[in-house]
Amino acid sequence: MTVRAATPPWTADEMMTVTAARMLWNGCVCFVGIGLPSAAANLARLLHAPQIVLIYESGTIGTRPEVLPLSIGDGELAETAGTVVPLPEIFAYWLQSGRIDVGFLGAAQVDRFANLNSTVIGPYDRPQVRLPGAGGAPEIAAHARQVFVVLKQSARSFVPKLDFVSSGGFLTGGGARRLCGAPGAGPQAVITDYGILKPQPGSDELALVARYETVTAADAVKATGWPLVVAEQLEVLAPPTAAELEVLRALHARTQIAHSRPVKLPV
Amino acid sequence: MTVRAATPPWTADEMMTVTAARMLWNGCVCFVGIGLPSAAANLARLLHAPQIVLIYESGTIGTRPEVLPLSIGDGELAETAGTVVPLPEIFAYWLQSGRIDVGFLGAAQVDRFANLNSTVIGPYDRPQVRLPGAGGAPEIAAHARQVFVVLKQSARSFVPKLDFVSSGGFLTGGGARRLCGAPGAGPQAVITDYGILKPQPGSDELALVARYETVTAADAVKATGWPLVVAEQLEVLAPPTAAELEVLRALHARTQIAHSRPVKLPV
Amino acid sequence: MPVVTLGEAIASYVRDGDSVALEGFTHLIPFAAGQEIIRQGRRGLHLIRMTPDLVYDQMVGAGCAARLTFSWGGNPGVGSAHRIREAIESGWPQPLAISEHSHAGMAAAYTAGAARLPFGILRGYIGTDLATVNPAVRAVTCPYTGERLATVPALNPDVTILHAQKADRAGNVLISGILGAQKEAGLAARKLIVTVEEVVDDLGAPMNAVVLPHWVVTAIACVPGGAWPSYARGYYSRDNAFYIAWDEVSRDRARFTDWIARYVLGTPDFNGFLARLRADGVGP
Amino acid sequence: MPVVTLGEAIASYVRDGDSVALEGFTHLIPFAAGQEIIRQGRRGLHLIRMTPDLVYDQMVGAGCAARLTFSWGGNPGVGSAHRIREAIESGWPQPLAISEHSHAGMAAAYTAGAARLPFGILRGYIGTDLATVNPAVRAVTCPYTGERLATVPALNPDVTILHAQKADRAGNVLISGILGAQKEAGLAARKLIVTVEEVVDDLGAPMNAVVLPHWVVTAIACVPGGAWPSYARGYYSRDNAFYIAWDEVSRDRARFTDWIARYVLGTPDFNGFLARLRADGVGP
Repeated sequence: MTVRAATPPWTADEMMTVTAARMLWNGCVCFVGIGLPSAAANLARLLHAPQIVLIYESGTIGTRPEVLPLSIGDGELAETAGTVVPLPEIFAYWLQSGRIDVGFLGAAQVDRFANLNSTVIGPYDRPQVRLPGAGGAPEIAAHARQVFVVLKQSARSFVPKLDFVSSGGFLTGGGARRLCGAPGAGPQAVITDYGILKPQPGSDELALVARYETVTAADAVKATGWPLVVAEQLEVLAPPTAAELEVLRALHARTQIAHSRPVKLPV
Repeated sequence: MTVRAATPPWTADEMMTVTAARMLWNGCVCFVGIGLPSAAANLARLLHAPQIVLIYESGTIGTRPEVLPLSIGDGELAETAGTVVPLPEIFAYWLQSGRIDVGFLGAAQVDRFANLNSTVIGPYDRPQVRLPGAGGAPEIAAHARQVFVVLKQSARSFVPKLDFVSSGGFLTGGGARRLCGAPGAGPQAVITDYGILKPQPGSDELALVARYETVTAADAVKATGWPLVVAEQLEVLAPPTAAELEVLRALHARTQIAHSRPVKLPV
Repeated sequence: MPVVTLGEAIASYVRDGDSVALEGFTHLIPFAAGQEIIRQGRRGLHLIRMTPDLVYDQMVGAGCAARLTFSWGGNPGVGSAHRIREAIESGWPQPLAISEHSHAGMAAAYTAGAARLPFGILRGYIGTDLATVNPAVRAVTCPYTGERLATVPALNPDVTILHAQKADRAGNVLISGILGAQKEAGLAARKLIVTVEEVVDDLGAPMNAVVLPHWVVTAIACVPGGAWPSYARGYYSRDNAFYIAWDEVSRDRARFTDWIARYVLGTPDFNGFLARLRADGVGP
Repeated sequence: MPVVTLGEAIASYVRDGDSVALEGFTHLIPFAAGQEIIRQGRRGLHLIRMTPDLVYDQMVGAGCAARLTFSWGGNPGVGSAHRIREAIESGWPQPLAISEHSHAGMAAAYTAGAARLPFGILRGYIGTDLATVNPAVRAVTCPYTGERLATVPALNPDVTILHAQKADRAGNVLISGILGAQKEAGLAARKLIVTVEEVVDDLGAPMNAVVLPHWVVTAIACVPGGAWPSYARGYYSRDNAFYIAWDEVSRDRARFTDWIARYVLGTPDFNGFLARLRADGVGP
């Protein structure tokens, strides 16, 4: 017996976080970015995946933070890590070496072949909006065995053509990725506030394969900047359970308190 | 007023060690090999160069051993080091980066251009004597700002042609080294049991520039497998002082005791 | 290896037009050094840093920089680095040329720099436009497999500035915690300046800790709190509230300019900076 | 990540013809593992090690090896590795093909292997015959400076075997002291076996210590003393007397063969090996 409501008792972020967390398995080695991916990975750790291995690009391996980091290098990540290694080592020995099961990425824009833009809106030389840039994403996208993308869906973020390719997904589709020398399988799921998109065999084009029960496929198509393919068998995702929401909200609450603690320098 | 005797009250090894030690200065960064170079470098540290920086290829930086190591990686080197780094780092960040003032090498054979053989006597494929090999020497010879070679002089070790070039000195001479891309200045002194040989400007050929007062230039020429050039101004090296011998012999005595201590495993 | 004031270190070793890397990956960011460079009015710097966040937002906004080499530029967990954005988007206070990499590429470039190799290799930039817009990203062919691999030119800054927990009286430096590419950036540089929380008799470093020997360090300045609002493990934690507050301060040219004038240009040194923040009730 | 006996680990993960790296640079040399490989009669191995000293002298003399990749092979501070010498000089007990490098080249090859790059670069082998006799040493041209640099193919052993101080119950491994290329050799391998002095509840590792996480380790065996006659920092020191004595034992075929038969083949495991040495009054 599930609740159905126009405005359910959880936020879109919570729904996305819970959905992403459910896709991670116990023991999975996960290369985590800040924000929603970090929340999802730690939620999974606190729920069904206690042995998940979380790696942040700051060099913290096997970290188990009590509260979510605001930055990729918060002290909490180091203090609770199994080991902390130099940053060049993280990218060479741990990511490029093919040891990452799941790389978790966000972006400003995604296209139908799951290529990502986190660099610039408008021309690179005369940007309308200069974004922070790629950071670790290009090599996470290339080397992780699979990549999960988490991004709210809208015609402005799900675009027919990226202004800039920061991280390669399936490039031009149709197997182009396999020819380019990227070792990983690429983006295997895009988790949005409408549901889950996955690349279709052969074309590599993203299709809506699952939706939240609060939305329709038509809603998702409307929120996409290209004619979105919808799978014939469209799965309906179970809503967050009370347990999932409780653990997630407690995590955010702990985080809130920790981050608002005033810092005093030893004078 | 100096003692002159056929058999002086010190050994050839002691004379060579003291002579080599005198060539090291306070604060000099020295990449040290096992054996006589290690004894000389530590003698210098205990005498006139307390701030000498000793680096062994095992990764020990700024080490100050109480006793001489038998191996390049004795525990004593690590316990008394300023820091201990991985071996790949020693060769990449510390040697190749050009941070070494003096590299100290031995060898089985040397030729007139101070190229060294520590690999094989006879043909490489059908060796008469297979030697241990080059180890760290090829890159020490290439990258140290200058190289000191320590080797007892004889027609068998000072040869007209090496059986194998393990480490490049001045190659074919006449400035050939500068053309080959080796950043360091190469061997600037060969310290033997007859005296000191140095490369001559222009030709790069080794010439006897100093002798111990217990030998003649003719002795040194006879102990060389090629027609050894003798400098017109032939310096006579001062014999070891009582203080030098006392410190060196105490160091060897301490070392002897430490190395003969029986090892017991915790059962 | 002299222990000097931060003012002396910057005056002696940082020149207009230098390539300067202030490293520290969210941890041990040399904020005090960055502000002293602003205070001394350096111009035309080529700033190098994997994550130009607030420290370079301040330096770029204050007009110190002509070029930026970087791989991610923002306010971590908060949003944009507004001053860097405005310099790139509209050339205020002056145009900022950029050389943009991925983290893996920058790390390889520092590593090559520390090893004094002319370039680093990685299996990187695959299928991205970064390789297109940055002509420094090139390729070599593996002499064994024929595979094409990306290359980046070595980074060898004129000056690298780091903040560390401790130095001993001889000038040996201990860094512990999140290390970023600090060791590589430090060893890649022609000159290395280190600010530290304290100078001690004995580093008490574990055998395999990251220690920079005194003979690779050009100068040390003791600047307690010098990494604030970032953090120094064992001394103070990250001031997330300041990072959040900076979003407002930096969003507006005038407000930013006033902030720099009052707290950086208007104070003699880092202690003066902290004192004024505290006097205004916004200090750590 | 299972904790097993050394016998089980070798039986399960080391096969005839494998490329096997037993690393440890004078410190933490996995002697017990090398002897267990002899005991189990492995043949045709490609042995890889920067410094094939006594551990490989024993394995080569016992007939385990068909090929050796190395950069220095001797008895440190004593002289020759007589068994390796005789295999190379006169093919006893069987011919030994060699692939010879410098230390810097081997280190670059392991580093490339750990990073899963096909090759490593160094400014090395300049003016030496090593580059002539080893066809694996090649060159690339820098795409920025035009400089020619030496290359070595990545080393990715089928199995790397290390000895470490500690593992915890989850299988995380702590290595401290002289590190050699152990981390690189371990991460470059397809399978990683680690013998340890003890298994503990808590590694108590400093934050930046060298820790190999359980999920990169294939198997762990607890073998106290397993690095003897080399040493394990914090547990026992190097048995220099054994290294010196080995010169006599290994100089003569028959004497070596008797030694292997009595102490290795004639004992069920490493504890048996130590017990017999002690019974004969030559044990540690």
